[in-house]
Amino acid sequence: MKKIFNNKANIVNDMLSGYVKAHSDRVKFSESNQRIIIRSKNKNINKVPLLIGNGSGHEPIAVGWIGEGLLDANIVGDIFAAPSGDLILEGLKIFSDHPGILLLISNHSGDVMNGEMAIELAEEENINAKSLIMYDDIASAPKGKESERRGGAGTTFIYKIIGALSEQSNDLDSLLSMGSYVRDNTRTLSVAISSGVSPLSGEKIFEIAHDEIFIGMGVHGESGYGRQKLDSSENLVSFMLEKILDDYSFNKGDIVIPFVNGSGSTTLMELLIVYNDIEKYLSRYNIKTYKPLINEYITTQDSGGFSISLLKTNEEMRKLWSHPSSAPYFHL
Amino acid sequence: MKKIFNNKANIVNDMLSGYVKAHSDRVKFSESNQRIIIRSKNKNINKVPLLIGNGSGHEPIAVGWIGEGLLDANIVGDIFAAPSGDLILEGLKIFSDHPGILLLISNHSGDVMNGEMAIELAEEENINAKSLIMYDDIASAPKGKESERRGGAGTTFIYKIIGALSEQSNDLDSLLSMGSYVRDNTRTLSVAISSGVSPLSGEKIFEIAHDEIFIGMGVHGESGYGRQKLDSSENLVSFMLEKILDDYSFNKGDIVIPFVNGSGSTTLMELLIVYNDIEKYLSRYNIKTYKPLINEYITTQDSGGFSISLLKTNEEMRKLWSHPSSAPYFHL
Amino acid sequence: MINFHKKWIKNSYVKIKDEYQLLDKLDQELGDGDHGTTIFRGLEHAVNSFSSIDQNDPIHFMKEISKTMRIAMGGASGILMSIFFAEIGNLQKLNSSILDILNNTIIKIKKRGNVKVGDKSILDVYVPIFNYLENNNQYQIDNIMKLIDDSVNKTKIMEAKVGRAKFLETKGVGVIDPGALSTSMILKEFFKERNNEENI
Amino acid sequence: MINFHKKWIKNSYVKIKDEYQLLDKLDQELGDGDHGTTIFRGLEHAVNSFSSIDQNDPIHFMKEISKTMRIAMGGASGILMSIFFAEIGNLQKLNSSILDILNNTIIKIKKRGNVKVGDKSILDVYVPIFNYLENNNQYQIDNIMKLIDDSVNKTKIMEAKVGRAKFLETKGVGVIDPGALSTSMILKEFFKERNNEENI
Ligand SMILES: Nc1ncnc2c1ncn2[C@@H]1O[C@H](COP(=O)(O)OP(=O)(O)O)[C@@H](O)[C@H]1O
Ligand SMILES: Nc1ncnc2c1ncn2[C@@H]1O[C@H](COP(=O)(O)OP(=O)(O)O)[C@@H](O)[C@H]1O
Ligand SMILES: [Mg+2]
Ligand SMILES: [Mg+2]
Ligand SMILES: [Mg+2]
Ligand SMILES: [Mg+2]
Repeated sequence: MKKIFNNKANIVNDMLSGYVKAHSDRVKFSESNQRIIIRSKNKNINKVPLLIGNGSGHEPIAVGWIGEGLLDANIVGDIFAAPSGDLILEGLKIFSDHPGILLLISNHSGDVMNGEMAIELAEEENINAKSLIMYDDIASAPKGKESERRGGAGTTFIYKIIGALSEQSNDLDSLLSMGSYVRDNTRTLSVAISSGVSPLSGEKIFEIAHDEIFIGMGVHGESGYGRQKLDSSENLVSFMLEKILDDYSFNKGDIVIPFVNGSGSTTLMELLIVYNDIEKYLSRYNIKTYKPLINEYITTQDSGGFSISLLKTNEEMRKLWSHPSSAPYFHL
Repeated sequence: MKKIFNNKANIVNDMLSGYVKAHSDRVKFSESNQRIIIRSKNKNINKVPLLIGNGSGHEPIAVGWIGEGLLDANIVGDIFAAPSGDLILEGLKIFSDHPGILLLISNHSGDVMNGEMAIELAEEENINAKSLIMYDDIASAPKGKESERRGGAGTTFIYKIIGALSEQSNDLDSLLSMGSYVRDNTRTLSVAISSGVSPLSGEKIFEIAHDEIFIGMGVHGESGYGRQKLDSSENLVSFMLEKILDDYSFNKGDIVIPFVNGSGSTTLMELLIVYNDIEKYLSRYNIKTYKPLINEYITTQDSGGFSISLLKTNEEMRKLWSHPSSAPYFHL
Repeated sequence: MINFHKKWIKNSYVKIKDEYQLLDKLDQELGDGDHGTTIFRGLEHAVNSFSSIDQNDPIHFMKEISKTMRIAMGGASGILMSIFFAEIGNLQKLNSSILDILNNTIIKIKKRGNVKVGDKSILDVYVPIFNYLENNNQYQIDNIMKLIDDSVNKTKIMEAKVGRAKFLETKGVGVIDPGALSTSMILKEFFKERNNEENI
Repeated sequence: MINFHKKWIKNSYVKIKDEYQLLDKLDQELGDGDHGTTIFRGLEHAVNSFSSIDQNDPIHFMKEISKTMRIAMGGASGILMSIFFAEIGNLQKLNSSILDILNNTIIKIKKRGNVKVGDKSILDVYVPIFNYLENNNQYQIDNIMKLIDDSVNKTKIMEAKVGRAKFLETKGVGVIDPGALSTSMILKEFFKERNNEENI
């Protein structure tokens, strides 16, 4: 395995230590635990903090998104493993003096179980914490069963929009309702082109033939719509957007925020070509775009591929989306 | 070749078209030529604009760095090919009403010849344009022959610092002198771990054994200090920083800006681990760090590897370094 | 009793140390390839934490062990597999019934994992043993061992309804569930050690 | 004369179209693997631009061709290889001397490229022909062809002092310079076509 690290067991700790040293103006370790990263300058005590726990190996999400206008804390699990509920609880406790706490949970088995455990334990300690389960990946469950879908790159819209909203002293329920509103207006579909190498096993994470791609594969190689031959950006984008537009009513005159997320080794050159084809496709349907996000944000090591997410917006969402954030690795 | 594009001949055009559509609030095509990207909102006519021409395939540099506080224009060559002097001249002409124009040139054969040709042609047309040749890669020529070195990732310090300075209505000569001062205080060394695939040939750009790395390799596979076995981050960082500290007097008490640049497929996880080891190493010498840059900025497609650049700073440099920029793909 | 618990955990750790790569391989086919590494990490932390836990109360001791494993493992398996370890604290004497412990483990896994028998998971190992013991006051160690192995093998033909495997094209059919296999190893070590100590 | 220029460029284009992959391969060993693609792109644009250039003045015609190639090619080779194309506009009659043209080409390449004979570059093809023609008023086409081939082959053992190859561990020793090879193809097409037309 050609990866640069020291001791395999310390990959996550070394990475966090580098991150906190590099961006000490904005982030720091929590006092109690070095797997909890918080803002250097805490959020006002009257505002509702936003937290998430997630496995490592997908950087910059979510550890890179801590900062004003975005997350307040990230509870960092081992590589590809959600942090335990105990650890998430420790994160929630840091903010027990706030009027409420919102725990974001991306819909994956481990994340949900541990997140729910943390919320239950918090309740027992009279901490006002609620969770929002995020899902958007249309390949992982059919229409009508949206809540069984996995959390994909489109969950980014939720982080950013309620991250901005939470700076405006809104109460927990407003954040929850805006969060689920954003979620319900988001659709994501991904394509895997080549597998990255797991730092744990030193092996490829999944197998895929040299001329094949995989539509709808999850971040760890879980399947979706199945394999296809490699095709042009234009055809691939058409295929993917057709599925997305079939799944949800993106209509003439709508203003959508597109997010093209690279999985790791797919170049920005390619992502921009893909974006060009997205714009062309949407303009044929008279769907307008607003401040797209195009880069590597949710990666699976050095995997090749990308996802397309669309959020159908209203004016408030757009304002919150473009609200500045100080997070070291989130940039519109 | 598993890359996502349409027609091979249109890769650069499609990419630029996607880029300009995505970030139309900040960048646009020049009226005369779609290979020249400029700011949407021109710089004040009394200020000196900053331009660079360079080959594509290394995104986000330099096309992603157009914006207030950074570049005014990028003349975009084909993949791995500097744009011709004729095209660069067209870029310079856009700014002929400004008091002066600064053309940055990264020290590579094609870039230098075409850049110099453009400056000569501009002179013939009485345009006040000067160039600054940028170099920093210590592996490409020995100490004492600094001006023969290649331009590497450390040239980023020049872009950013004089980009900020140019917003303060400084004249061309002050920009030139600050630019060369930054250059002379910058040192870079890179390591190649795996080769990316050229979108032109569909082949690997260079060959490297499965357990080997290459210290000092140029962005297109040109050689440096030779091959070594893959080693821990700590040992690799020690080796590289030793070379850099041998080459230039970074001393106790100095404040340096470190830049860890990923070449394409090396993960942010790894870059942060490397940064952690850089901090440890420098702190042993009592060298302090200021606002480091850590991410993929100068890539060679999906190549694996990274470079370490150090800039020895003074207060003015640090102020200019942290001056905000609106460029879509440059973020501290 | 705590010496028994410690021996069992230690033996499980040794067993998993030998087999974690196989478990990773199975999880590579069904999930993200880390199950062996994960359970190994959990047991390693458990073994290393012995000396720092008060050793007077088995309930307390195993709660701490369970928490240590849950934190060290994380993921889907940490929270689910640690349940049995917490419950086992209730085994106060070597010859006390394990039925309640298995019953509570099963109830809690079902609830937390939102999982049923046949969904291709660790549950498919616990439930058959519970059923067997419910119907057989006495048991032969060899029968238990065989039952556990059989239960694991049956997961091979199951379609996954939970975990990452449920998103596979194949639903994981044809591959043994790694969680079931590691659970079986830990359970076998439990019954083996119990048998040893009874025979002393 | 312009028909001659056009035929020569067309023939060069056809030749390079056949050989560009070999040129890419050489440049993959010595540089960034694009030399064939680059010169092919340049000649393709040149051929496609014929109809849009005023065809009365060879000097003007070839200046435009040269510029078209320079822009289409970019990089190190575009600016250097286009020099010969601009100079060739001065060839007003088929039987006029090519010495001045080669001389000017060589001076300009040396200056722009900061390059000497023996540095492993396109210069190592132009200079031997210039020397030969300076010493031989008359020439045999076969001799010229052989001389050009020999010059290219000699670049194989040279250490690169310019271009990307100078940064290689090997300095490129053992590999023919791709720029020299493509230049040789273009020069050979030139002398061949000149020979054809003279024989008509
Ligand atoms: N909802 C669930 N209920 C029961 N067991 C589950 C559930 N989800 C996962 N598992 C078990 O966990 C195992 C995978 O564990 P592991 O690979 O360590 O976790 P992760 O999926 O987080 O990487 C599966 O083989 C399965 O036995
Ligand atoms: N300074 C120079 N002087 C003369 N020829 C040069 C010089 N630099 C490069 N060349 C020629 O250019 C060729 C490479 O061309 P090409 O691959 O198209 O350009 P690039 O190096 O920009 O990719 C080399 O083989 C060499 O013959
Ligand atoms: Mg996992
Ligand atoms: Mg090139
Ligand atoms: Mg797993
Ligand atoms: Mg080349």
